[in-house]
Amino acid sequence: MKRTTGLLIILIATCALVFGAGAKEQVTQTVQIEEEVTQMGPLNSNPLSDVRVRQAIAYAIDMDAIIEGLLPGAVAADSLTPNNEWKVAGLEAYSYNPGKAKQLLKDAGWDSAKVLDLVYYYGDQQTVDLMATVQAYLADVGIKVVPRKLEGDLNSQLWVAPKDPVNGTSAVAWDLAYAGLAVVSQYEYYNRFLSGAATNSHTPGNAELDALLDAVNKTNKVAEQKEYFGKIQQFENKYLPIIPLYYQQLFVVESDRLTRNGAGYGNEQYAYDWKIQTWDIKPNADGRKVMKANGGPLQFFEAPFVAPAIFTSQKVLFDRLIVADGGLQNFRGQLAKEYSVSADGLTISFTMKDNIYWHDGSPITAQDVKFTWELAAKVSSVNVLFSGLFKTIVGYADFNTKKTNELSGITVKDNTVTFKFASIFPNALVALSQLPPLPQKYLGTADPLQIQQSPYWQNPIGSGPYMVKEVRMNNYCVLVPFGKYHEGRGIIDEIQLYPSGESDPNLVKNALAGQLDYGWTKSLTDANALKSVAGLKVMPYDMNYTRLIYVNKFAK
Amino acid sequence: MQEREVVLEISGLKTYFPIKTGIFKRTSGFIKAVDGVDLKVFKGETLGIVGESGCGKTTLCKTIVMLNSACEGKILWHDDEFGSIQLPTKDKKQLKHIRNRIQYVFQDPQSSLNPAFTVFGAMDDALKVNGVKSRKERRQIVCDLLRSVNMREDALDLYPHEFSGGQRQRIGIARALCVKPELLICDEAVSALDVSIQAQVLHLLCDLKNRLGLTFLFITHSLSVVEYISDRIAVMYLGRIVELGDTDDLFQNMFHPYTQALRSAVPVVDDSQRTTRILLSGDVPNPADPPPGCAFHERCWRCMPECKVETPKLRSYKVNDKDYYVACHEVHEKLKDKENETNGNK
Amino acid sequence: MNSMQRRLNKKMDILLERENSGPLKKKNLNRALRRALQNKLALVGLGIFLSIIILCFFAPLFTKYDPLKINIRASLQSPSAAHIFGTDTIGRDIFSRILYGGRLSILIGFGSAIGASFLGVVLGAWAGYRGGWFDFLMLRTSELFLFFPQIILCLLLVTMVGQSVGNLLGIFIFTGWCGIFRMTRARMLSLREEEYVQALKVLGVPEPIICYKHVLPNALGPVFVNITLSTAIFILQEAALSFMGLGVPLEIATWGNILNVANNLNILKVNWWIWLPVGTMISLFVLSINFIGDGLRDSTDPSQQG
Amino acid sequence: MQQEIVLRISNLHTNFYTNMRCNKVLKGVSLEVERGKTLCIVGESGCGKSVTAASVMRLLPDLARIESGEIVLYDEGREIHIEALDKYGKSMSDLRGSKIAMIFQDPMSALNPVYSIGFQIIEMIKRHTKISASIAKEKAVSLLREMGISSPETRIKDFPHQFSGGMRQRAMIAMAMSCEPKLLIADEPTTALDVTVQAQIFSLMEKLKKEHGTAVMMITHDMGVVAEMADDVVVMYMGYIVERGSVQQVLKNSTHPYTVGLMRSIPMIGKGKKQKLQPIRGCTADPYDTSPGCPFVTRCDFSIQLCHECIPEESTVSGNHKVRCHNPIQKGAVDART
Amino acid sequence: MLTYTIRRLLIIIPMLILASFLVFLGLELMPGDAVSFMADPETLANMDPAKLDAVREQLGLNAPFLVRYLRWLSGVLKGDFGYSLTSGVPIKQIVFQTLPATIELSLAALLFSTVLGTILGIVSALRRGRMTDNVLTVAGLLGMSVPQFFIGLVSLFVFAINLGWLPIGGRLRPGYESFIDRFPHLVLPAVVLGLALTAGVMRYARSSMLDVANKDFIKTARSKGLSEWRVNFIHGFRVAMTPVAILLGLRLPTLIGGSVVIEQVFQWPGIGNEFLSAIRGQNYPLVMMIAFFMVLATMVSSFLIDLVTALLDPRVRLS
Repeated sequence: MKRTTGLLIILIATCALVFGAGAKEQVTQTVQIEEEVTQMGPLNSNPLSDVRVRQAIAYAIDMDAIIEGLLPGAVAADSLTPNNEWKVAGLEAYSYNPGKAKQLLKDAGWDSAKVLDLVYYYGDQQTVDLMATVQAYLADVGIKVVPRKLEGDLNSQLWVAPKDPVNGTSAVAWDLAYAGLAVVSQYEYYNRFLSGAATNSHTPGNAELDALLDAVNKTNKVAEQKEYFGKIQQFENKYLPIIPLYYQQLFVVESDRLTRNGAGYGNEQYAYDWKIQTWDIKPNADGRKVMKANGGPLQFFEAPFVAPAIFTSQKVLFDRLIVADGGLQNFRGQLAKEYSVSADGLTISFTMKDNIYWHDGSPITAQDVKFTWELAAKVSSVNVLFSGLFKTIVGYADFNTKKTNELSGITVKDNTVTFKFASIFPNALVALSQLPPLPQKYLGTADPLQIQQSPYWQNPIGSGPYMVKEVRMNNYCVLVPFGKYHEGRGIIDEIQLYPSGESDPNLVKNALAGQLDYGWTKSLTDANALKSVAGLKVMPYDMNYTRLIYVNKFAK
Repeated sequence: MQEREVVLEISGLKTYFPIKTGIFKRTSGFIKAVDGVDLKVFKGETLGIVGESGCGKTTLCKTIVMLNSACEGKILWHDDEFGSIQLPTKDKKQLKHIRNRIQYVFQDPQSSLNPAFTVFGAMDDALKVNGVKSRKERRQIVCDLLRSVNMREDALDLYPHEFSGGQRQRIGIARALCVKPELLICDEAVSALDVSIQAQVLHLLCDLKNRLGLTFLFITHSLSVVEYISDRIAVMYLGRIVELGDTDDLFQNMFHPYTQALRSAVPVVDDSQRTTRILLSGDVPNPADPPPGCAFHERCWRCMPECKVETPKLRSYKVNDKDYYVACHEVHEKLKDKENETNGNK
Repeated sequence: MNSMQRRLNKKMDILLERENSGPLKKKNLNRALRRALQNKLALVGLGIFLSIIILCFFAPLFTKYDPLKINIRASLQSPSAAHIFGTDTIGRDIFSRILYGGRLSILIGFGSAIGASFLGVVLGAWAGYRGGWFDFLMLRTSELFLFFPQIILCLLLVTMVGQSVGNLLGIFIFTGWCGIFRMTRARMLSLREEEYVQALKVLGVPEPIICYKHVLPNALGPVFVNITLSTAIFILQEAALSFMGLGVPLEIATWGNILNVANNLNILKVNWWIWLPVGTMISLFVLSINFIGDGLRDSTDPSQQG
Repeated sequence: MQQEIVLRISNLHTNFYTNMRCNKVLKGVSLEVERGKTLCIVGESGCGKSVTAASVMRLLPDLARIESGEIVLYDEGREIHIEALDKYGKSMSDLRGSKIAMIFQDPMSALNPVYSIGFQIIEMIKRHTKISASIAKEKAVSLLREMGISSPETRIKDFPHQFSGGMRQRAMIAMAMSCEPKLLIADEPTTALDVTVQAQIFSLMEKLKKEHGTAVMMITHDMGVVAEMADDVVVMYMGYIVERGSVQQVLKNSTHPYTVGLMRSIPMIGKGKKQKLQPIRGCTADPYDTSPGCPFVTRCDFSIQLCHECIPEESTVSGNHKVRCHNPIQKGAVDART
Repeated sequence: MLTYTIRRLLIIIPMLILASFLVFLGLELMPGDAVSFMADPETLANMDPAKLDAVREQLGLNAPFLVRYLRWLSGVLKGDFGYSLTSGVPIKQIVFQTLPATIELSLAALLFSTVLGTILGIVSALRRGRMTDNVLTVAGLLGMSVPQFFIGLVSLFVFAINLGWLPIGGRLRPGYESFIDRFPHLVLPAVVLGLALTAGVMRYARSSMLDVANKDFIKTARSKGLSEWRVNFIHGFRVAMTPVAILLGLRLPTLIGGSVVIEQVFQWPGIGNEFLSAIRGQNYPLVMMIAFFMVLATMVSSFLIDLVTALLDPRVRLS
């Protein structure tokens, strides 16, 4: 479950910021929806298709109390869009109001004998408690809910669209589904409500919403996008196709022995300008500078195709072509000396630095970059960020159908590599700042469908500031500074990584044992536990990740 | 002699138990518990079978009541109703019939009664099987039985632990009698009892025999007991009968060296009955691996060369005008002339 | 040895005194039961056991709180007069949760023990009594089960059939029968050689009646002891499975599920009242069962006179 | 021959304290064992004969104790009061094996199954003598040879389960005799054996007794054994010695109704159906019964009023022949009744 | 003895084949298609169905049942145990990485519980009915009554977190190569894992000793004038140990099963931890193979214990 959760959470909204590169100042606008939400009564036999019922659910849940009691540190949500520049003002917060909820239910003629099926798929205690709490709050206003944990193939139980996307009978069994939604861009927050979207198992097509989404999908002007997304937020705020619960935070943990020497903070699930070579730590009793962290390998070093930098090892062992700041904007070259984007946005080219080497001492070439993206295009499981990129590259269709052996859209000339796109992919730079070039000479013969099985991932030859010295899978791995690193040798003598997946209770255990100088977690429970450990600071970071309840409005 | 009615006829009976050894638990040999026994039991007589432990006397009797299965030979039950039944039988009717004809009294008063059942409970099911439908009737039958073994009726609802050893043995006898058998096999029925009690039970058995006209097959290791109770005695050694004859004749003659040794080894109270002790060397051989020829030859002081080669047959001789059987080469030399011509009939 | 000898002497003096002072009345109670009652530990065990059973089954009399009543604003309160064991992460009263959760845990423990024993006894009696291929087959099957660490088998089955109380009961019965099977079988193997069994055969009583009516009751003594002991084991197993999040669904309160929160180091460190009382409750209950089982075993075991 | 007493037991009371009851097993046992003689203790099961032996060896279970009385071992002029020794103490364990040895009913369970016969004999020799291991081994081999075990050099390495029943008992005797004890206690040594083997064992014991002058205290329930083996006899009933004396006196001239009854209820070999068994009626009383009279009174054909009122004291019939009866049967009276 | 050994071995082989078949059957009965567990729903929704089919084909999921079983079995015999679904790593590699840790832990626990349990059991038997015995009896029952993971948590809380005497978890640390270095990591998990078994062994050793104390040969030993020490240890203990060894053989599965829980509590990087995360991740091939390995481990170790038992008992050894 942990792993699934991890994978789910990887997809964090970033591309909006790229788009917003030109429009940094906060534009707050209130867009009025011209018409009232047209449909107030039930759409079909399913009482949940009645807006009033959904509003009643929203009013019935006291999210502030839940956060205070169960989820300290979380932020209550009033929309899918988190509290950033894309957020429109004046949304109804649906604050706790059981009286109003009851009234709404009465108006909607709610049948109190009906039992709703609330499904969830996280196995942790906190989720179970939350479900119990939601159940209790809803019971207070007369809605019977029975939580049920899903097992097995989640996809076929959660996200199967009905044959008729407007009136059709539901293809899934649940009424309410508790889930987390983490996206790359605002589009992905909302495009799943398009009628006929492949994963839209819950919301019958609505012409008004479809029109708004259509409009926003057709423009690449930031101001227009903001306007439309604002309208969508307001529409959903009224129409409530989902009940937003809270925004999740990410917590960075550092011991007070560690100094980052000015390197910034960011969304730790992604590669950003970490500058770890400049980090410093107080020497231990032996006079050596040793940093202990989690995010080490369990059975292998995680390949970067799905989660490019969620493990500490991935961040430290590899450099990218370009690197962004903590908010994943303002790129600068890392392995690339410089990069340029054409005016139409369809060509991006990178000139590689001269003094860049793999950890085995051989030089990193532009061909490695091309190879990496061609490999990514063949790998069975990749992050949407990357698949979005290579799918828009010129010649992808031929490459995918094996008509050509190479992606013609990526060309290499001397130390320059050029990407040509068939259509605009808004997240191109972010994607390029995440997937690190991989050495062709080690991975050239690996099976792309089961890339993780390549022996390379037992002891990878990377390009980053630190390299693997010793690894005992499942126990620890030791990293030491890479002497020929192009931005200077790292200050810390040794980095010890202890194995952990993401949101792993090991983090707390290691911290208690004094074995943690750096780490991060998304678990509120762990963060709260870490706060009480002497010598540790815990810093929350706003990331764009919304927890919500999907409401299935199709007729059963 | 020929007029005596034979109820049970055993011929060439062999009961072997497989010994499983080796990696695959393959049968590597047999314990020859009963190794070729010929025997006739006459109606109304008490036939004593005497022998030391491991000689196969118990196995022989358990084979008769179908608790063990024979691997060779025949057991025939002669009866007015069915003519003769060959045992073991699969026929349900015959089986039920034979279960009511032959009964068994066990040795150990501790384990021969179920501690969880009252006296009545122990016999209840047997009576039910025999079609006694009413509970009252069944209780009456058990009461009568108890009285016939000299016990009080109120013992009916008592549990075994409330009885002494002698009383338990009486109950065991009563249980065997509850189906009105003709042949009662007593397997060491008095061996585990104290001497004073032993005499009581022996009395009871004699009394029952006279009253009910039972036929007894009486197994014991004690020569004095068998002499006291039996009309005829068979001496067994290592799965075979070595000597068989009327009690008086047997005690008078004791042709077989083993019988003699056995007799002489019994400690006696009465000095007048003391005989010169014949000390046998060694133990009874392993029934899984009996010596060739006569099984007794290794311990026998009268061993002849042919004893080591040829297993002596149980031959019939005329002693005092009665059939007398001995299986010994040396004895045969002496008694040749008395050999009974009729033994070929068997 | 001297102090022991002195102690024994004292005990013997008392008995002698009692014997000399007049004829003792014959006691009617079952000897084994009487001996069990003389065992102080067994009595203490019985006391604890009954108190917990009463507490759980008459839970509404002892607590005014609904175990499901959530009061999110009163979460993680330490023990007080209002909540004697405090409240949990979503403000439910822990005391009432322990009582109500106990009902299910005890039900699972006893249900599985009785189910598994029934299965084991029925199969074991026949296998031990009859022998032959049935015995061979069952013996091999039970060996296979014994080679599977039980908790591994449970985990496997839970993932196969899903988490629910019914499933868990079924799984425990399915995985737990072979101990009692082997025990019953072994007892039957020796009992079937008893002479009364042979006597019944000779009397022509049908085999199933001999097996189940006449012989089995004599094999049941140790089996009853085993039922108590396996109840203890099943309760512990339920707790262990729940601790790993794979037992009864987490939203249903059982002792194991309540204890599950101790997985969280912060709660382990700070909110001791969440895990300590329920952990103690499980331990106490299991301990009391073990005390009783131990007393019963001692009293049925003739070699343990004293 | 000068009579030399090896062991004297006087007025021994031993109680068992199991099942929260006090069971008075021995209620005043007195006897003497002489050097080179065999004393047989005879009686029915539960009469206390084995407990007498265990009391002498101080091998009573923890929940039993000697209440009163004396057990005196006479050893080269010394009088050792066994009842006063600590049962687990060194002085008692020094006595066991070297002065008093014991053999048990079932040699299979009396030998430790996991050690070789040799180990168990040598262990005993080394415990009581200061000889080296190799000499002890030689001694064990010669002992086994003396017991009639063929090729003892190899059999000494065998384990008990590889021996036959008779051989096991021989090995037990070899072990018991290894330190030349003054007194050998044999607790039903042949009950588990066949008659022919029993004869072998008895002749072996006779031989040893003659050669070593060992006093033997043998426990048995078989009157035949008594008649053949014993010099002196003690008849026990319900924890009392009811009659004792030489074998002639007790068997030929029985005075206690119980002894008489016993003699008449044994089928005598060679007499066949001609004899008439006269069983003792009833059965042994409850050991916890506390009624004041003679314990045999309920089964006795000769009881008088006094028998119901008190337990008779021991009275002398003639010489060493003593009986505990209010109404002993006079010589000749028995025959008159038959 | 050789016959005995071979026979025990031959009993194990059909059991192993049966176990392997059950494991495979279990794999087949697990809910869902293997491929559907390879990534989270959102990622899967974005994957190309053709690629999924390619993966299915490659994993051999389309062949008939028996073919798959035989293919799987022959693979297992050749040392190819398949691949972890979630990571694609060969299961062999995972097993070889994690099994030594579990073996180390189980052996340590076994050693600890056997030695301590036996000693306490004997002490308890020799001081029967006295204070020591009563205390040990109650302690033994307590050891069997408190949930293992609860003891684990509490001892972690007390000894590692509060007192800081022992490390909180893990097995290896950089630079800690020798066993002595690693020993502190082993102490808590091994002790906690062994505790229940210790209690069992203790109780069993006690009753076995008491049982033997009533045997005739103990009386013989005393009648030989042997010292109490020799009676109890040379004669009593040696015989009493056989049932204890048999008990150990029977309890081994519990020990190995218990390692799943204990490894979880102490973050011991063993196969039990791997098993649990495989179950949580519904990584069925890994789950099944680990289960199979655990059965194999119990079979092999109970075989070894059988041999030891046979060596202890001449009646078996010489037959």
